Amino acid sequence: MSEFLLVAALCVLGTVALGLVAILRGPTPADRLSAAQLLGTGGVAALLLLGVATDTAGVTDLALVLALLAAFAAVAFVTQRTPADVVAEPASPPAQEPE
Amino acid sequence: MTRPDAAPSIARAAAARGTGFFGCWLLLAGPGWSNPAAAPVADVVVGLLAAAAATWASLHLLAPTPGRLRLGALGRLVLRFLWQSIVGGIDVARRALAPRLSLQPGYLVYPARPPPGPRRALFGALTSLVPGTLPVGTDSRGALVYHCLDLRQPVADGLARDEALMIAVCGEEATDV
Amino acid sequence: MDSLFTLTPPAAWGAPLLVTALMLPVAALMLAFVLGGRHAERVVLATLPIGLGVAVAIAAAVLHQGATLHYDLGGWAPPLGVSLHADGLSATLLLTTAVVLCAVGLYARADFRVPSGAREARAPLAFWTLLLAVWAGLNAVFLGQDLFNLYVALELLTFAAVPLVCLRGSPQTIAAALRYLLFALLGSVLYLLGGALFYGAYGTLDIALLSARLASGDPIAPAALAAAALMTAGLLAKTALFPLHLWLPPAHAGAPAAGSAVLSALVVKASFFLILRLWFDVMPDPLTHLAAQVLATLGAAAILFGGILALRQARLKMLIAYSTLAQIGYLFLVFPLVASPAAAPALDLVQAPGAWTGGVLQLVSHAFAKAAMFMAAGLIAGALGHDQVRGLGGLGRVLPMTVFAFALAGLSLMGLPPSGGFAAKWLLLSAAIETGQWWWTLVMLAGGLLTGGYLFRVLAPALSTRGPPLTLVKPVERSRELVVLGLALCSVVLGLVPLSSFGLVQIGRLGATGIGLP
Amino acid sequence: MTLALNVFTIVAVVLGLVFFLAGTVGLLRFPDTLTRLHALTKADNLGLGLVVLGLLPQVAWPFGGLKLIALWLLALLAGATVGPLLGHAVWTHARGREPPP
Amino acid sequence: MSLALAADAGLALLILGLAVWTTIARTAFGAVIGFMAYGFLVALVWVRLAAVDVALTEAALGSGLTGVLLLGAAARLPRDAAAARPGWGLRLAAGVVSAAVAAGLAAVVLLLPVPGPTLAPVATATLPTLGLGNPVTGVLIAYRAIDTLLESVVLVLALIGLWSLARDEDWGGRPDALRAANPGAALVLLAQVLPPLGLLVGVHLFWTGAIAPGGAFQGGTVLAAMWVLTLVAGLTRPPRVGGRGVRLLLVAGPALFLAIGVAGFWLGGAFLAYPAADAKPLILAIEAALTLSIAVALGLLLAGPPGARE
Amino acid sequence: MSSVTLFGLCGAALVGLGLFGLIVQPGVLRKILAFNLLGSGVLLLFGVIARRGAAAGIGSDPVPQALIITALVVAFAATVLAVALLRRLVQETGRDSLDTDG
Repeated sequence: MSEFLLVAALCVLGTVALGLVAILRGPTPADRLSAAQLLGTGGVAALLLLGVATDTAGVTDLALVLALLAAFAAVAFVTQRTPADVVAEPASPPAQEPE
Repeated sequence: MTRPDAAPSIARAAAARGTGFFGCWLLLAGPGWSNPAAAPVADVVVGLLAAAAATWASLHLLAPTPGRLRLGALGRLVLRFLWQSIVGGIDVARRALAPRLSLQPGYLVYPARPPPGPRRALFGALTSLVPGTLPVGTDSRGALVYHCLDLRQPVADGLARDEALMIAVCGEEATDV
Repeated sequence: MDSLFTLTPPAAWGAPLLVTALMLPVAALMLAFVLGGRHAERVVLATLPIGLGVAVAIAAAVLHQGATLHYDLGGWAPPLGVSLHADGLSATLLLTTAVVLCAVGLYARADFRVPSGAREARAPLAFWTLLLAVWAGLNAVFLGQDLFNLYVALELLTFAAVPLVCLRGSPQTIAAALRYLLFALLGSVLYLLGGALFYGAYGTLDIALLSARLASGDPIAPAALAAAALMTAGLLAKTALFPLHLWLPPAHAGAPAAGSAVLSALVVKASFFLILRLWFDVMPDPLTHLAAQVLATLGAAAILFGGILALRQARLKMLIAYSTLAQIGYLFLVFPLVASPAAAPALDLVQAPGAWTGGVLQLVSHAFAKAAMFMAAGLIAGALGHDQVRGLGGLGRVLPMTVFAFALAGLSLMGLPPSGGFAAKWLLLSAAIETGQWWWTLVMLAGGLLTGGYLFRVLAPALSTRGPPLTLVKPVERSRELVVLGLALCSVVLGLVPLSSFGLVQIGRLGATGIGLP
Repeated sequence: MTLALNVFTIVAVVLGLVFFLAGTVGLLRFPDTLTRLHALTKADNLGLGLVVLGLLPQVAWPFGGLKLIALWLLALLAGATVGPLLGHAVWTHARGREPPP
Repeated sequence: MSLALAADAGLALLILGLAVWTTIARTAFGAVIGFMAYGFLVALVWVRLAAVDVALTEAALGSGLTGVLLLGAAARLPRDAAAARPGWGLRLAAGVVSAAVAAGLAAVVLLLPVPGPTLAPVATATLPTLGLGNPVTGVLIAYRAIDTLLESVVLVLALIGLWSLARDEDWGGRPDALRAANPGAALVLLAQVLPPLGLLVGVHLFWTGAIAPGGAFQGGTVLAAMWVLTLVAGLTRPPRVGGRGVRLLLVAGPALFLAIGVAGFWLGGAFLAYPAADAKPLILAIEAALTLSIAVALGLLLAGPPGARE
Repeated sequence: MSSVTLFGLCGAALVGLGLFGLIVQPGVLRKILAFNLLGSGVLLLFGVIARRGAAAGIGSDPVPQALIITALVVAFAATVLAVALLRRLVQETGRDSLDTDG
């Protein structure tokens, strides 16, 4: 059983890693963040599988902490930026001069 | 907001939430006990303290609203949203994995009955799990704006049913719509 | 001499004194922070003399016992636990730190007063608490015997020193602080990596145990070599040895005078002290010999480079900051002179006691002299409203005592008799000749000339009697001038003390740990 | 009995994997930011739920199992918040450009 | 074990890929997102390295507070951030040096002694006398207590350094950098529902740290994250920096640690020694105070200097 | 090649990458990120060393684990300070790099 769970953990990780392409691709910051978010949920799943497979103490707590904080990246993202920054890609090389 | 029955309602809410939080503590600490019957006394004491602190925080952050929950309706609400989130997942998966993308995205304005505040937010959060809808804001007349994956689906009907169920659970408040 | 020390506490007291030295500033820091307002200053000024007393007691205890003091914290012996240690060098530096900080504390009162009407103000609270934190960090570095404990101590120092740089809040000082922080963090992280590798190879972080395991006869693990190299690189970045010096001049020049004094006189010495301990207390002899050449070459470059750049500075504080670069260079000449294989046929090192004493003397006298100089520069800048070297003509007539103190400190930096700097450089010179490494003497002499040159640029106009008299924008408090003069005198008096009384700095060196006389 | 439970675990976890895959594919294939958000918030929550469901027979009851369920509920809460949060930000921006629906 | 090896190789590749992306990404924002994803995966690596205590710390810090910090910083960079890149010569030299360091380290890793030296047996042997079951907590709170004590002081010091960046006229005010200008309903709901649960998790982590992975740092970090969430949503306000109460809370942990350490001179025979009979309650008291102080310190570190609203 | 060695090599590569970024990146935030990568690589190496010291029924030597936790928290505090300085720098000068000043 534990082998299966380990393989499953690997598969989850591989799947969400595919999503990392979206981090590279974007095109908007919101898309990049979505990919990181996906990695968070996938990470929790992979951890649970890993924890049960290897019967390691504390792994459930770790997954719990990750799930608890899963929304933080998005919260930080939307509160620390103006709406224009959410979609617009900042700082393209030939930028306007604010000064 | 202050009503004659505010104090008993706060006490009731505190008791209910405190019990819930202590239950959560048992979930957290429980797996460490080899035998639940022989739970270490210190664990339980700390759990009570933590539950008290959590209750205090919870009452501070989210003031209890008068009126009581109808548990039967709550059960149905939970079941419905669990089911809806499953259907929602399947719906997205079907569209994502289908060889040809079958989407007709667009916006839908839905004049929700819960007033702006925690209940409206809760309604928004719950309906974000419903297939094909994503609440994205409120328009100038105070109606909820949803982004839909497929406008061909009867999204508004589903939302109305969700709304009715939610109102059945926590009672209706005067709305400004 | 012995009768003097019958008053010292019995040996059993010596070890807990180490804990006191470590924890007194920490406790005072917390108290000052909580009480805040005007109490912060009071807490510092009350604690500093106690700390000085503790440092004196430790020095006395070390001298009395003639051996290193040890204390296992929590009763847990290394390698599991962490121990403190104080040899002669540690005791000397604890004492130096306490003296300099006492002077800085008295000097800084005028600059960091809570304005009347306010309960608390930003700069005073930050300065006084950070001063205590610097003190805690320095004591932790000088007493630490565990590589990771020393890492925490270094970080404590970084977190205390960086905000000192930008206490003024101007854009230039913010940039300087940021650059300093980045260098310091790079240094810490490389140091930490070295510690990790030592642990991976030898299973301990305790300096004495590590030294014993390294010297056990087995070939040295590659991890240990990499560790020593990484640690040295990291510590050099923190010490600002050429070519990792970029951050130092703007940072030291940008801080308020009292802060500059602390940074230049003491904080850079902490990482140098750890380089000393790494190569003389941890690594075995042949490697030390190799490393010594590299370090001294960089030191020589720093002497020349720092001296030349100091000559070209327009601002007094920048000039003093560049002089720190050069004077740090001298410290690194200690390595080949102490660890010289030339006097012995085999690769066994001979520790030249003279060179060691000279090095420590350079460390201490530079600390006094540089603190005095920065504080004098602060008085000058405050009185004139600027610190342009060009505008100093005739300064000696309006601020005679400050200029005199500056000149005395300069005497020590140049290495002219009868200063502590002279004794230090003379010991180093003679060690270089004794061990047949004459080329270092050339560097030292050239460095002395450069020092003379840039100080002449300041002192010649300041002491000239021609030209229109200067007008002061603000009067200078006599008590502050006295503090500066006192420190400058300390650096000079060191040269008047007979060399034989520097036995303290040798304690714990000769055959006590690691290398020693055959 | 153990065999049946193991089969249950395998089926549920594999189904969960499918939904994770669907989420990823949706994120990569869907045409614009808002539709991609749908994929993000719905599919992977279901995937996690199925993984939790599959693991239930493998952990100690009652606490271990209930803890897993509580964890999934937390993740659902996070998902239900993240979707509207990001969606609101994107929509606000889009609204600035074209008239509201 | 080839399966586990394949999994770990995949994990290592992912991590390296994200690290490369973080280094070369065109925009600062892209790099920050890459780094956050990287943080998630590193937590997994810690589990694979059987260091769950570390994984908890990494996850709590990395997925909660670091994200808020770095995204906030990235959002405030000037829009014309395209500063002059260093020339090819410097980049080549830097590349060569970095590659050499990496290669040297790789060689050192391959040449580390087998079996690796360890203090695990000594560390576990004395744990029962402390009443602890988690050796990592034993190291942090007993064997190397001094490091933990000094480190909790470092946090206070970092806060003083941060506050010292305020403008003079803002002193005594409230840090206001975190509060969102217009928190949406969803965010407010989250900040109303999640913190009580997070508080339970934080207390649980501190409490369970005595016997299982967890401890003051992990618990304190989770508590801090929850506080930050309520600050962002505008449901609570950060305290004034001049307040004595908040300063007492900040030093409560290190001060109690120091006090019990000094009492150790008489009770346990040495500074920072615990008396054999009462080790566990004393340790738990220190841990509780540390958890609180760490939570307050981390929360305030994120909240920024007073009056920092931009 | 074992998993532990693999992560060790990964750590070494991260150190190199972080060092490169720290030298080459002009923006301060990018330097801060690079420093974090570098630190993370160092701690990963330390974690590998801890894992190699598995004994007495523990999967990983607890002493390095405790040190890593301490170092993580210190690194976080350092990042906070650096970011705060950067924000002040941007406020004051409108620039986010240290290149052009002396």
